[in-house]
Amino acid sequence: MAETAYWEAIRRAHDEEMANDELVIAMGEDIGVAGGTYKATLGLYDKYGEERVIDTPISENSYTGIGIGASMTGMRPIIEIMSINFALLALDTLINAAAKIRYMSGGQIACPIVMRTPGGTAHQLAAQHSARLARMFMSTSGLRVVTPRGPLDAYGMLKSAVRCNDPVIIIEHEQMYNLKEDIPDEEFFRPLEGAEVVREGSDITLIGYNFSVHLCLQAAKRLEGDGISAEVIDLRALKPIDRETIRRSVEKTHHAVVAEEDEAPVGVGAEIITGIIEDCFFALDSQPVRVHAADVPVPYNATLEKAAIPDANDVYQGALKALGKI
Amino acid sequence: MAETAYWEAIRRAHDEEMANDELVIAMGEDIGVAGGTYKATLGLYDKYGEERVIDTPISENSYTGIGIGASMTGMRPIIEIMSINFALLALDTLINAAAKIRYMSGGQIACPIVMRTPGGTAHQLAAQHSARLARMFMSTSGLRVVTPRGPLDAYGMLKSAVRCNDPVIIIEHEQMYNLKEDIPDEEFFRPLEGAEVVREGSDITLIGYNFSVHLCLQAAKRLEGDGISAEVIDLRALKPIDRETIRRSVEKTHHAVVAEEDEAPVGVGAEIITGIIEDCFFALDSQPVRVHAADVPVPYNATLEKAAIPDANDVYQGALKALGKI
Amino acid sequence: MNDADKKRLLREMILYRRFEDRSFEAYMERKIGGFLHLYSGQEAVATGVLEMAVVGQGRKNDYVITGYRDHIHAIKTGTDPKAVMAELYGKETGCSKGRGGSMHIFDASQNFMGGYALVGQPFPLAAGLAMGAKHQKTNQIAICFLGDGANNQGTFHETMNMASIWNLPVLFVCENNQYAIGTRIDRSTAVTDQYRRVEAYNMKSSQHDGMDIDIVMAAAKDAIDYVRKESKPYFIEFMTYRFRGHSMSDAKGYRTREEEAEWEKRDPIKIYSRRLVEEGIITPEDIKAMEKEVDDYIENEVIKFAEESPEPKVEELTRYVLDDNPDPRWIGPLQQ
Amino acid sequence: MNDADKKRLLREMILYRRFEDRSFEAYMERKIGGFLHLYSGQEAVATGVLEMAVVGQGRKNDYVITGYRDHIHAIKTGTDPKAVMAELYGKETGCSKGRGGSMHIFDASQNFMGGYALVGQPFPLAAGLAMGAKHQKTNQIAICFLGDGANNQGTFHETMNMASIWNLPVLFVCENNQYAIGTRIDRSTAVTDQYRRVEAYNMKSSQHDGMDIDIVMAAAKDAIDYVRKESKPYFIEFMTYRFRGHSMSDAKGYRTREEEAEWEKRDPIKIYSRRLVEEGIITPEDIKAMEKEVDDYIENEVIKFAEESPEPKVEELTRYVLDDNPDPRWIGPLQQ
Ligand SMILES: Cc1ncc(C[n+]2csc(CCOP(=O)(O)OP(=O)(O)O)c2C)c(N)n1
Ligand SMILES: Cc1ncc(C[n+]2csc(CCOP(=O)(O)OP(=O)(O)O)c2C)c(N)n1
Ligand SMILES: [Mg+2]
Ligand SMILES: [Mg+2]
Repeated sequence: MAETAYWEAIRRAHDEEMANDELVIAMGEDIGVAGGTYKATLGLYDKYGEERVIDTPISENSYTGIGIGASMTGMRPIIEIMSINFALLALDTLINAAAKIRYMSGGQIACPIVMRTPGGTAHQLAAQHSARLARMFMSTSGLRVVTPRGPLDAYGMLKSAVRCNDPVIIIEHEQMYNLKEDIPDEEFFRPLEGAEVVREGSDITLIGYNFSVHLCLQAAKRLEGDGISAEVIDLRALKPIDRETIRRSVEKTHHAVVAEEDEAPVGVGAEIITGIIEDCFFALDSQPVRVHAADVPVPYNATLEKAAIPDANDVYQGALKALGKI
Repeated sequence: MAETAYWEAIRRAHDEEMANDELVIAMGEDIGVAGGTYKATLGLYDKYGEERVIDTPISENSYTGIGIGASMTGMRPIIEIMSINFALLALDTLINAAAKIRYMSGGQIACPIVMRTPGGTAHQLAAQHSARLARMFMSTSGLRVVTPRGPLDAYGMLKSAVRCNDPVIIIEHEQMYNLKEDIPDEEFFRPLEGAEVVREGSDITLIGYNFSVHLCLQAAKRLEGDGISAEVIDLRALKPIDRETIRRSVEKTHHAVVAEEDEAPVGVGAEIITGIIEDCFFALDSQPVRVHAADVPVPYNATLEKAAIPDANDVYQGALKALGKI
Repeated sequence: MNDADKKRLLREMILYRRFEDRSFEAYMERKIGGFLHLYSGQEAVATGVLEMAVVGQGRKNDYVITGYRDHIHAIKTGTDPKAVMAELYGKETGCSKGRGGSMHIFDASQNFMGGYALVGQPFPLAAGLAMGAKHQKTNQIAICFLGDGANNQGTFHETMNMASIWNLPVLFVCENNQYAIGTRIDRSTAVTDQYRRVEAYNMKSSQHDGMDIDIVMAAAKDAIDYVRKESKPYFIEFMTYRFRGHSMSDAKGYRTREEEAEWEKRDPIKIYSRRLVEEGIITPEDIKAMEKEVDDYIENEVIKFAEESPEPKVEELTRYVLDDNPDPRWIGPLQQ
Repeated sequence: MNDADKKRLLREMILYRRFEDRSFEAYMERKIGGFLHLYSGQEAVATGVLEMAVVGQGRKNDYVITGYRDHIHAIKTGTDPKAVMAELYGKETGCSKGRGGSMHIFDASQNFMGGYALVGQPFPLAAGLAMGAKHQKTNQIAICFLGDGANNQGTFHETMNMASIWNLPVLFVCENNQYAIGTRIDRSTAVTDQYRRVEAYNMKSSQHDGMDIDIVMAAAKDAIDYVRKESKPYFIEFMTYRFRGHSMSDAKGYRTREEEAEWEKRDPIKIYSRRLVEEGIITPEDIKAMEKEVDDYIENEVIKFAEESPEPKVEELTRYVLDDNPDPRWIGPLQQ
């Protein structure tokens, strides 16, 4: 076991997978000589050379497309998009091509790419650098979407994603790269499906993913002080969603809160709540609550930004609301 | 009053708005000399000239961006994207620029563009030509999204969209262009906000938008035969959603079905159901039902395509399910 | 190239023309749905270029990829015409199992990596195929066929640049038929000679007559040799013309009958037929017989196969979305 | 250009340098958040080009648009430095009311149409501004400043083509500082002379030294005259260098200290100072005094204003998302 930062975990997964399989390559802007904006590929350019750790021009749509084309020949490209905001430029190739090629070809051709990108707000990055956008990927058939909440999953899910035969989108978070956790020294894998109960509880279920899991955990702690036992679920995978784990929890607690960092309309919260309604409507003692961002482009000003984006207190308040305490 | 096809209604709105205001221009692939794939601009090239009815190269991201830039100087561009599938190429400029410029500039600069595009499945257009994607726009702050269900709205909403100071996305449908309706000969406008009760009923609320409204109406007719009185709501606007009209109806009928042509995850159905849960949970006598497409890229084969996409019978079955009759 | 090969090439082009004509009829009979884009008039390009490539040898083939006008490219690469027609019919025996249709012909067994409906989308995919081949040192190249209109898409620029800096073995074949649907090239494009546009990427390029298959083959041979030996991209432009509308519902109001007549004089099949007759390799009667044989083949084998093949099973609607048989170690579900 | 103007230009560049240095300090004091990209080293480009354009005259100005490295372009276009600094501080008095921040400086009152964070996004917006001006026959042009790395984005290609075929009056100014964050231009770009890349669009272009403001002004004058008179696009490239890192968290490990030293010798402020001293227009002591005056101005007016300005009100969080005061005839709601 060694204490490992989120970025180090990703870097280790890259390194091991590249050592393990010649067909694994990494591509992205400034990932080579510079080692990556978040150091996810630090030192790998020197170790594996410029043909395997590829600095790309600022051409998101096409370098992603090149990765997809390479994957069709059996390569395993790990494609970094420096910020999920820039991924909008690559949606055609990701959604119209990578997600559909297996189906359109009647199962003949796979696109085993991994696309890694940080979503989320950080400190005042403003409207064009604060997108979250998980919703856009999780609504696309033919993709897998995962959101590692910490180093364990960041490492173990990236390794699984590289080996999986489907296109996998890994959504990281600007505020998590320095988050630390003990992870085993031996190689391990973490699956790309399945939610995880990260805290057991009996009074209410708090559901998060990516960074919002941490908000749920903080809220759970505070609720504990109030004598309320909150169960916290990390969705881990947004496509497919593990509805079974949610159902089991809600049938136990009868109350649910979903926390998403994104604006509400047509988001993760809506999908989770609708799933709960579909799966265990009659187990509910109160209406499920979604905690979400304000419906605005993210403002630069720190005070406005804070007001726009949910924090642990908002999750806490959401829980009280679900429990009828406010 | 004159019977008018959907495409003719759009064409008339273009014509009147261009005649009314020099600043209105139209842009898109094959909209000029060829008059538009769906004839939405037929004859206008000859009438207004190539500087106002602009045939663009196949460069979706940038011709949309050029329209946005022009709108920042006060122009009123109506931008056609030939199929919503291609709009993925223009999402950066639509979502990262047009939707955010007013906010980022502190309200100084508006982007009064209209972007018109057909979404939806038609007859065997297959995976890369059958996207629906309304969800991607309606989750973006700073945009308006509308879905005219027939000639009346197609005409009246396009005219309103041209005059509105916000970026407006108009989602049409490949299968609606030949749909006919009597519309007034005098100029009129239809607002960009507000759902519409298109059929009154008392037992259940069927909610649709765009083409799925027609499925709801057909299902309502069939339900009538069963002695069930269905109210049908056309959402008309997907951003913002008129939750009030939905609430009023559900408080009356106590049962709800939402019909969307798209795959379920993180879609219109999820948002509507979650809104119902948030607004009138205790008015519900049963869990709301969403009727939606299978979670697959759209298959070419006609039988598979039919199986993948919901039809009026699926809405009918959904209603029976909501009413506990099956 | 010996006489037998020349006759074979002529027969191929006749077959391709007939294949498309017959698809048209089937479309009119509503046996085929969706959009249907026919290749008639441009046969010399795909036939001539791919004649010079490694095709028909299964997974050893060069990689081939194109747009929605893809039937003939697939057949020349090695896909059975029956499987292509069955695909147009949406049948389970179709080369894409009926899931893709006309615009999405795929045949992995022949390295035909697909037809794509998004204009410009194949550029980067092609460069990626070349990257995969290069990385795996297979000596394959990638060949990407696209239209003149596609070159205005941002992916053109982005991909040409990367193919150049990374020395990817990819041949871009521009089939310049001078129209993108109803828009004539000079109305959409600042520099209409497409081969000149890649000067901005330090890439070799050239322009040739695309109606004369001998010219196409000579030019393609040089280009393919260069790409394969130097491991560098090359952009080759062929001037050609589509004899039919863009797709089925096209009245061709955007071009003059005179222009069409001019180009029809340069029909690649007529040019090549005339040459082979002049060279004494074949007689007009032989050609008639060849046409008849092709007609019979299309009707009695290709169409028959498509007609009689089974539909996909509705129970398999959601198959092929993701890996059918994934390794649970990577996929899960997570054991709590 | 008379002596007073020359002195004014020198003062402007000194002010711009000091503005950026002072922003850096404020960033270190955490008064400024987000990303901060400084312009130091490149001053001669924006100053020289915009000196030749119509600026400082409010809504009559030419339209100016750029990327995230945008403070100086805004100021030279006519925005009050105080409003720019207040924007960096996120204050309500900021030119974007604190909503935009460093990367999104806007000033509609001076036709400064914004800084954008998406690399390449301003290309089409600029062409659209030019289209708007042309359509409204205002005799304005649009000027778009972007980096060398941005030229690899698909929007470059798409926009150059359309600007050319539609004869849009837009000047593209490429500030070639040879790096895109940590990637040196020759590692990302097949043709490193950027002005050569627009040959593929039948567009005029040229390349110049971007460290000598006199050279910049001479070249910009010709280009702007051409764009305005001919109503055609022009692409002008200036060779320059950024003296600082890409943004705040940049250790500059990707370039050598020798290279940096070489370019620092060509500091545009030093070059121009030396020239004005040699020409006898100014003395080194005058320059010292000028620097002092600028420092005082920045500290006592600009920073003071930013520090003392109020924050936006939280109640106004959702203002400016859509039109504040829409006409109910178009917007609704629908009356049932
Ligand atoms: C991204 C995208 N934009 C627009 C279209 C619609 N479209 C289909 S084919 C076509 C014209 C393409 O012209 P060209 O590349 O010259 O090929 P050709 O049809 O002449 O073979 C257009 C605009 C599309 N399919 N994809
Ligand atoms: C679409 C997009 N991709 C990537 C980035 C990240 N990024 C920000 S600046 C930059 C480099 C741009 O270089 P250049 O155009 O030369 O401008 P310079 O910073 O040198 O002024 C990159 C890659 C971005 N902001 N937007
Ligand atoms: Mg063409
Ligand atoms: Mg640069």
